[in-house]
Amino acid sequence: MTTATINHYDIDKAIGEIVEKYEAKPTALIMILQDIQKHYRYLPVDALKLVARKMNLPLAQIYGVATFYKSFSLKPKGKHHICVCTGTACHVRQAITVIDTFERELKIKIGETTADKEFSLETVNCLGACALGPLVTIDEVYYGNMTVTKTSKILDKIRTGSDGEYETEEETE
Amino acid sequence: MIPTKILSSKDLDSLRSHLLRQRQQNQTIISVCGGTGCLACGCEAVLGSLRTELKHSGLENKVEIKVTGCPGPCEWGPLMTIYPEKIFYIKVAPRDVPLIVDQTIKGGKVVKKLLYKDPITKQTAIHEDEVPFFKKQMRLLIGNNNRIDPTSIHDYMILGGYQSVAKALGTMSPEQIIDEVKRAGLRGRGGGGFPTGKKWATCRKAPGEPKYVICNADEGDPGAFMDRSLLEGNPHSVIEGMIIGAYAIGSPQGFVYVRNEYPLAAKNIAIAINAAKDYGLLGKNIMGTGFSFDIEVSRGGGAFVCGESTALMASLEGKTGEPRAKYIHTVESGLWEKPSNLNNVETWANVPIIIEKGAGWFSSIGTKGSKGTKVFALTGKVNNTGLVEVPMGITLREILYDIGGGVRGKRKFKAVQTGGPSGGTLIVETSEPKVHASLVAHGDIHEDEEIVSLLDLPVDFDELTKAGSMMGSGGMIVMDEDSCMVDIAKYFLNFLQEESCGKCLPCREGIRTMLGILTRISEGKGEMRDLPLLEELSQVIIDTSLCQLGGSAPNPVLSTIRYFRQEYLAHIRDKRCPAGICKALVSHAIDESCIGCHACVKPCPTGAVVGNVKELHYIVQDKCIQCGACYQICKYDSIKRVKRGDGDTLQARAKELWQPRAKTQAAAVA
Amino acid sequence: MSFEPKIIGFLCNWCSYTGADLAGTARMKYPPNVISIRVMCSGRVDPSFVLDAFSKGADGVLVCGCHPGDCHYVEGNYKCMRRIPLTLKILESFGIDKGRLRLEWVSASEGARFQEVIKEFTEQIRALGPLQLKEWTFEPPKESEHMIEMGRA
Amino acid sequence: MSMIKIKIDGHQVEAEEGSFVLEAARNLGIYIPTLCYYPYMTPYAACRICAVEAGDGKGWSKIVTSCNYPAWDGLEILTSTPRVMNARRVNLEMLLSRCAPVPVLQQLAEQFGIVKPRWGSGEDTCILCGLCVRVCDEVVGAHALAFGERGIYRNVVTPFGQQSDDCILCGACAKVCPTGHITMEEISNRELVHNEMTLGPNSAISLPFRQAVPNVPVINPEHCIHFNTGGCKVCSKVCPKDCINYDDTDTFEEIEIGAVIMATGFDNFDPTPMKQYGYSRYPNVITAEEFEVMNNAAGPTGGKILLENGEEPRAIAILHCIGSRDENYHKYCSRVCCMYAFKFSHLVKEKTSAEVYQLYIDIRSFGKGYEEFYQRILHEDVNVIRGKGAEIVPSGYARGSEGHLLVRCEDTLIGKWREIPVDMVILCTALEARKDAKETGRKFNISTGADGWFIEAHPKLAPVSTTTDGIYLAGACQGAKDIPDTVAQGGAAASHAMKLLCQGEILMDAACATVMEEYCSGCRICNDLCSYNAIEFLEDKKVSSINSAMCKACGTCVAACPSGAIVGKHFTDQQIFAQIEGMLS
Repeated sequence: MTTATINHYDIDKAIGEIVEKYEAKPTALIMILQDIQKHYRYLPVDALKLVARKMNLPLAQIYGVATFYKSFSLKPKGKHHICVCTGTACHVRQAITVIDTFERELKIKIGETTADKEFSLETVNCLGACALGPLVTIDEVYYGNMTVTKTSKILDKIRTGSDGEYETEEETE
Repeated sequence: MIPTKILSSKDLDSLRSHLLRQRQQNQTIISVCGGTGCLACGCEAVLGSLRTELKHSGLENKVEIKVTGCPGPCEWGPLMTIYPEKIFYIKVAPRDVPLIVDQTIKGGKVVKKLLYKDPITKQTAIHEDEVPFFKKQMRLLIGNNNRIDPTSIHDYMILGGYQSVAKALGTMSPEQIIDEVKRAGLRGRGGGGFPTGKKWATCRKAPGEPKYVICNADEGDPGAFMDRSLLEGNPHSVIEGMIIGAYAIGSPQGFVYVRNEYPLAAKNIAIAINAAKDYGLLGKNIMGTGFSFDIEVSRGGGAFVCGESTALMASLEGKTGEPRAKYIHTVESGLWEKPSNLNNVETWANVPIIIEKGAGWFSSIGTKGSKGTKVFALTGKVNNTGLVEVPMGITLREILYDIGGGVRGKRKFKAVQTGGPSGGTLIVETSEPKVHASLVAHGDIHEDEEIVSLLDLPVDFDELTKAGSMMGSGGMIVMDEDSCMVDIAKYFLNFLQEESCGKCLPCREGIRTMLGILTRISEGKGEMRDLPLLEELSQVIIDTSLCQLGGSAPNPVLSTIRYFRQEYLAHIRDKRCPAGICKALVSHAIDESCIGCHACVKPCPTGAVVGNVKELHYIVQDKCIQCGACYQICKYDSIKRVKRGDGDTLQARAKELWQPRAKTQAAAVA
Repeated sequence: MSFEPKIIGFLCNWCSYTGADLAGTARMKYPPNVISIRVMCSGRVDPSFVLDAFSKGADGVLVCGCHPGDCHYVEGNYKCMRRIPLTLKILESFGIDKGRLRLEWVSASEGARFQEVIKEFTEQIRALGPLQLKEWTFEPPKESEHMIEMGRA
Repeated sequence: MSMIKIKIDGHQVEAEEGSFVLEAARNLGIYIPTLCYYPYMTPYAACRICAVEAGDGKGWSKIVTSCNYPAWDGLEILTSTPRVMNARRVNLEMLLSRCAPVPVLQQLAEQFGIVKPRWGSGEDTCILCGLCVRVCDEVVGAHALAFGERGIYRNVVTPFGQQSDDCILCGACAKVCPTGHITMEEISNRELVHNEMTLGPNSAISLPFRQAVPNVPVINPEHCIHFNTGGCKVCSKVCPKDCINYDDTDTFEEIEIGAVIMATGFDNFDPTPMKQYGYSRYPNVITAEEFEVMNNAAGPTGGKILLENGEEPRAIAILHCIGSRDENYHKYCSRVCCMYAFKFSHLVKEKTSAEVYQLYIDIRSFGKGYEEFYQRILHEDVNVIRGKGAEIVPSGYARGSEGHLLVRCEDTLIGKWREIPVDMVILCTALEARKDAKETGRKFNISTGADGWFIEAHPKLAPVSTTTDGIYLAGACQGAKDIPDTVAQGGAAASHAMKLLCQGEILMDAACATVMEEYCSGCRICNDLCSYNAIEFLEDKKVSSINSAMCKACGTCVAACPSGAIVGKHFTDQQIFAQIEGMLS
């Protein structure tokens, strides 16, 4: 569902289904917002207003939660979502150089999205695969042992659209 | 008759024996690790080619493939163990699979290439327990990971799963269970080390219905993934622990709060809960004892602060994860002001073992103060990265060198950091001359006094806290001399500034101020009065912060100043970064050991590296943006990070000393 | 000269009489055929007055009262509203044309309306012509079937 | 709750178990600074400035925030140890480094001797104490404000930064904000909506009007938060005498009275149906009542004469006889408009430098001193035009200079058709009877005339009494009149009523009905016939009897009695038969 084609009819139906799935329980609020985030790749304003009405919670609480947690974003994210792990293990293995390279190549800062909405760059605190630090995930695909050179290679590969399986062998085999 | 609902321990045994009969004894099983770590290494591809290979050789119904959780050594992913011979293969690539199928499966021979080879003794180990990494471990919790497919409850039952529930609910009273946990000496594995038995007892006594039982699977510490592998690999052990805990406390409703960055863990725990419900082990009238208990999975939203109990409960209530003062403990008034008992994933996983093997057996493991085993996530600059489950009392040196295989590459060990950002303290080799000088300068010890090296401290809640360090949740990040302590302190503060909820002033403003000072130091603009200022700020933040995130935020700064004072002085006085990390103080230069392999020219983004093949290369200083690409690429370690501005002097000296080397000499160095 | 009917008017003191007075003070012209008798309330008008008026040679009787709800004595005009239809039935049994008796509501401020009512009623009576009362002979009422059954049941 | 003993700075004091240390300290008069604490809300403990040292007297001690630390037995509190003072000073310095310009922080800084924060100073004025968010959640119950983002980006904001539709403009957040970061947008400069121009209160609790009797504030349910959302109740908390009663409602009283004076007043004619004047279409066309409210010092403009956009008018037209002396509305003349129109032009001349045009048909300056006032106004160069205002048109069509209104009329004195550009038009609307005059009249048994005014017993001889004795009329409800006449009528009605009340016995008129017992058959038809229930039934004699004091002599019972047992004195049957006979003979 590309973000551009949100029209009111199906936003109401879509939100209704998601809220129904969790029986509008307050404990499920974060999961509801996650489903919406997955569905639209961001949280549209009127979706949040609908959620507030259907769960009869104040809009202020929904807005607070939507802006508090890092996995939600009020602005549409890029088609390819790049997550650089900045956990301690990856940091110690020079994750900073990888981040600098991404920022240089895509000419955006952490947390931003490129103008053509192709790439959005974000850091995350530990994806749980510290053995492969520094680790980057692009659209749920893991790329381990990243170095400056590999970063530009992957970006070109994704730009040209050939998502071929990427060898993650240790360079120093 | 195969019972579809477990109503008593008799049903459990009959189901278990039925399952055993169903599984022929010597049927070969190939178990491939499907944890997040191996997933990242591409175990999907290995499984794919394994399935196609077996179909070609017509073995797919004779050989069973089991996708299991993470057994531990993620460094060697993708892992494969072949039963019943228990052959242990590491780093299996999709192209090795045909070799394995016809040699090991058909021929019963071992593929030597894929065995573990000890880097020092060059000895190969065929079976899992021969590998030194596993030898020193006592794997009670994650030991079964490579024998259980997390999505099937039967594997867990075959290994004696849910016996403890049958025993606890069937024969023991809630008070007996609490007493058993107390006698076992189980302490919270979340980092605080609060006696679990005492916590359950207070929660049971607290007035207010209904009581809640919560499993904290938020594991926000970067560099820690023990809870992940437990939830992904063996979710039923956690569920079993929660059922027993809920029965002991008298709670009808449980929650598992899973971290947002663990999608696989959330999926597996949800499947496990439904499977348990189908068998009547969860829901109404469990095993006919009249006790009904249900578990609900709730996902986090990406906030480290939600690891703190009151923030987690606020998040569960659908609010922003803001902690509240713990003057009234959460066991008396937690979720919706009802008594709520919150424990870490690992704590819950220990409970079935205590009930099954008894408190006496459990308290025999570990030291006087801390009982049982602890799972550590050994990561960073260590050879064998992965999960390490060791009995309490083992020394850090054994973990680091015997199990971890020592520091990675030829670098020297500098420090290991335990407890993640909310622990934040360093464990160092105090016998190190620089560290010793720093301690003396810091006024902790006299000139000639020798103190026990922290590495030799036994892993124990009380010992570590006494020595000013902390057990923490289990993250253990090894750092070598390549890590700059000022940068590490800055990293932790930056992490905490991002994750602080911003409610209370000392944490929100304090971390921002201290980070500002450290950034100035790392850019060479530090002043001498910054160190006492940092210490003053730290004291106030620790005193007045509302929750432990703020309360423990200054620890990284304090312990880096305490052990590596002269590194700070190097940054402030000499404007130099010894480890070469702080970009503003470093310039890259090539010394005479360069053999002209020309590898570093192409990756340089600004074309600062100049030189032709087989000749000495050099870096144009003003073009170089210190991105580190050449430093990572160079195999001959000839790119040096020197003090900003000294690059040209080094390269000038290199020009005289350099003479062309014969080709053979270059090959020897590789 | 054409027949000049004699009409008796019973005017209630608070509304119709005051209305008539207003018509007078406003110098409104209306035929003199109606001779009005003031009663305190239209509820005072007894059917026997109407019958007596007819028996004494009146050609028409006009009863005026306050608009329902406006009555100075709250419900007087409602009582009159119930009695007049009964009186009409009695007149019928005497063979007197029902048009010769009329009930009108005239409020204190409706001088013009009073004038209208008088003109119209006078014309109506003139059209009916003088009242010739026949000698009254008594005929017993026919036994209706219903009464016969009742008797027999 | 059990009482326990705690020590604060050495003073032994008794406190309720679980009560907060800050309250106990304040009761003892010990000063502890606070920023995010507010008496009626649950403590939030975000600013930590109220930190104190809590110990058990046996060596264990810890820094805690006193605003939400529950007291327990044997607790010892030290409020000014060096560790505590240092903690407060550094915290304050850190907050100052972000919010330098905040006055409340600068005062605290002087106390702690901080000249300038050591890490530079930011310009933010919000200290993130969260008082506004909490007052909106807990006290008001509107949930309009929220904390956005987290960590150092945390800010107080309405959802998506838009005007929140949950906000009920109660202003509680602006009142509670310690730094003045939240200010109520200047509501009064909302444009002048004329038809809302009332003198009535719009705040939740206020005196109905300055001279109200009793002079006691009253809660207006439509503005009060408690009646809207069930929250708040701050007034009952602050009232020292605790006299706020929320479930006090109007009650119906049955009172015995001797006389009633109807003084129900009049309504103003609504000129909207007269399309040609464009009332409620052009904002600057207002009625006389609205102009009166505008002139009132307690009114929305504080007494200043302003146009819709807040500027002063340069020319004003006053149109007489709007709705009165008009065939299709009210034929009568409302008597008062001419004189108050002159009062208006005098006020306009006094308060502004505007030109005034009065369009009249005939000047009715009938009262004492009225004509002299008229002449005086003429000398204040008010343009008086004899010709009823025909139409009001925005001048945009004709002259190109928009913003004006054109008053079109025919000046009959000079026989010319005139178009006068003005900024504001005042319509002297007619006085008309109350809309519910008919029902009220019916309740009190008095009838209303064609125009809806109550009808007096006699226009000349009894202008204040009505046909029903004991009920009198005063003021405009009997007909349009100005204040002097109303006051005179009021006095007259009052004296009539007093005469009735203090007479002792009353003069009964002769006519009434009596029952002749020998004829009464006891059929009781007449009993519930009488609307004044003057007829009761004597059980012993089994006959009805009429209480002559209550009988109004309407005669209904006389006509209804089947056996003719009731005689209506002065209207007996024989008298009426005699009249009939006399008329017809």
